Amino acid sequence: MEISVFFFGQLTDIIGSRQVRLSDVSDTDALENTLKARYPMLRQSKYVIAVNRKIIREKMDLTSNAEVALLPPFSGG
Amino acid sequence: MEISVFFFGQLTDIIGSRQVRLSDVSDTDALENTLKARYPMLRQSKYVIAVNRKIIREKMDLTSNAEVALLPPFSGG
Amino acid sequence: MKRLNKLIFFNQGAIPATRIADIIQHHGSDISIGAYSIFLGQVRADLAGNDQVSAISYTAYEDMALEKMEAIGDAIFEKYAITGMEVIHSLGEVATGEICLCVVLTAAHRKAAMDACSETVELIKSELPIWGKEHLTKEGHQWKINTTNGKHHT
Amino acid sequence: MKRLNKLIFFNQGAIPATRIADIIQHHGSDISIGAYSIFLGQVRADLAGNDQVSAISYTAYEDMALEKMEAIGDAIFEKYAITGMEVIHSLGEVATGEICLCVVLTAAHRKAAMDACSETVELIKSELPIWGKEHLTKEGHQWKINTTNGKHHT
Repeated sequence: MEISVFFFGQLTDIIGSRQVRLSDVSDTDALENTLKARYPMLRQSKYVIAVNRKIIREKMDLTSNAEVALLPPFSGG
Repeated sequence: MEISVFFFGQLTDIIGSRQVRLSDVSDTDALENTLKARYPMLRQSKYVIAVNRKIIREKMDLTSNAEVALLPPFSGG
Repeated sequence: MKRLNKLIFFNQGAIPATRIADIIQHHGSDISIGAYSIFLGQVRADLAGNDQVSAISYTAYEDMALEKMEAIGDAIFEKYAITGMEVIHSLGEVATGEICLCVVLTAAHRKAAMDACSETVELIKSELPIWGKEHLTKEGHQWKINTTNGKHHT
Repeated sequence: MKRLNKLIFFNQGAIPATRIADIIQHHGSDISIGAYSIFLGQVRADLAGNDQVSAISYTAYEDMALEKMEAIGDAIFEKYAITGMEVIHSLGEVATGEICLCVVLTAAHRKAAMDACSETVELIKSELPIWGKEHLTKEGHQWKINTTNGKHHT
């Protein structure tokens, strides 16, 4: 199973890209661990995770068509 | 001594004019008494008196170049 | 903050939307502005018994209104960290659906602009010697009544 | 109050003042409107150390922003007696002195329009997935930080 993860704002400076594809991540905890191992600076970053355009506060299982995004603090306006 | 008195808003309906000239009114109390005698409906009207474009709350002596106005409740905007 | 310009302008008849765009455009050069709070009053087809308001004719004691607006401006510039204030009020007839009042406040930050705008609108309605004569659809007129809480009239 | 239109529009680059005039003009036909409360955000030349902001580039998670704006609209229409809401937010680069946000609330009465406008602006800044990258005059960039009290940023 492959998951597309989208990055926004200052996270794109860390990741160097707006989108990353990950395999073998069955839930959001596994996804975070994989990302933090690959991009250590993510450990110091403030963000929330959105699954299917809704911010989640607890671990969530991921299906292959899930739209996952890491959102740093909003600064519109 | 002649004084020009200006009327605004609903008071112009009662007075039938925007301006009236009065003689022998040495202060604002005399002016009000003269006006109320001439225009009895003024007794039922809400208004404040402005002398030289400042609202006065107490009797004020009038000089011949005074700009006197009777102002009903404001309703701009 | 020194003010160089007149604060209130009287406009014969309805205020065109393009006039508001012009005000915004001419502030565009000021890179210290971060926020505009704008209030527009529009003539509403209020019910009056079984009749309805079709237009409002405004008259003002203009010289006194200009002086009083200066005093309001002094108080608002003193109280809030604003950079600019501009008020346009209609005189003469304004039909329903047309704009009769435009209040623009500019500031570095939004809270000052919004609070100052709200207070300026209240003061314009309660303290400026301006009167609205409401023309009714069927016949005659009535005199507009302002409330201070904003519940009954804009 | 049933809403038929989209609440937020993204605009590539700065929002022209004429766009705001167009919004006002197209509400002119609604004779139940008595008040417009309009907020405009303009890019400010903020200091950044010994450098200065020259422009902001906005990006958004657009699909999520559209959905979230609908939820904000539902809450505001539920809470206040308003008749309309329209929001325009810039995407891409907006230079200092240019407008990046336009929020228009219409209502019969001024208090509902003003309170709803103020709350909508706060929610746009705190809940919409939009990010501002501040370009500096000398070199590089920094990421814009929003505060909720309006003290530090518009």
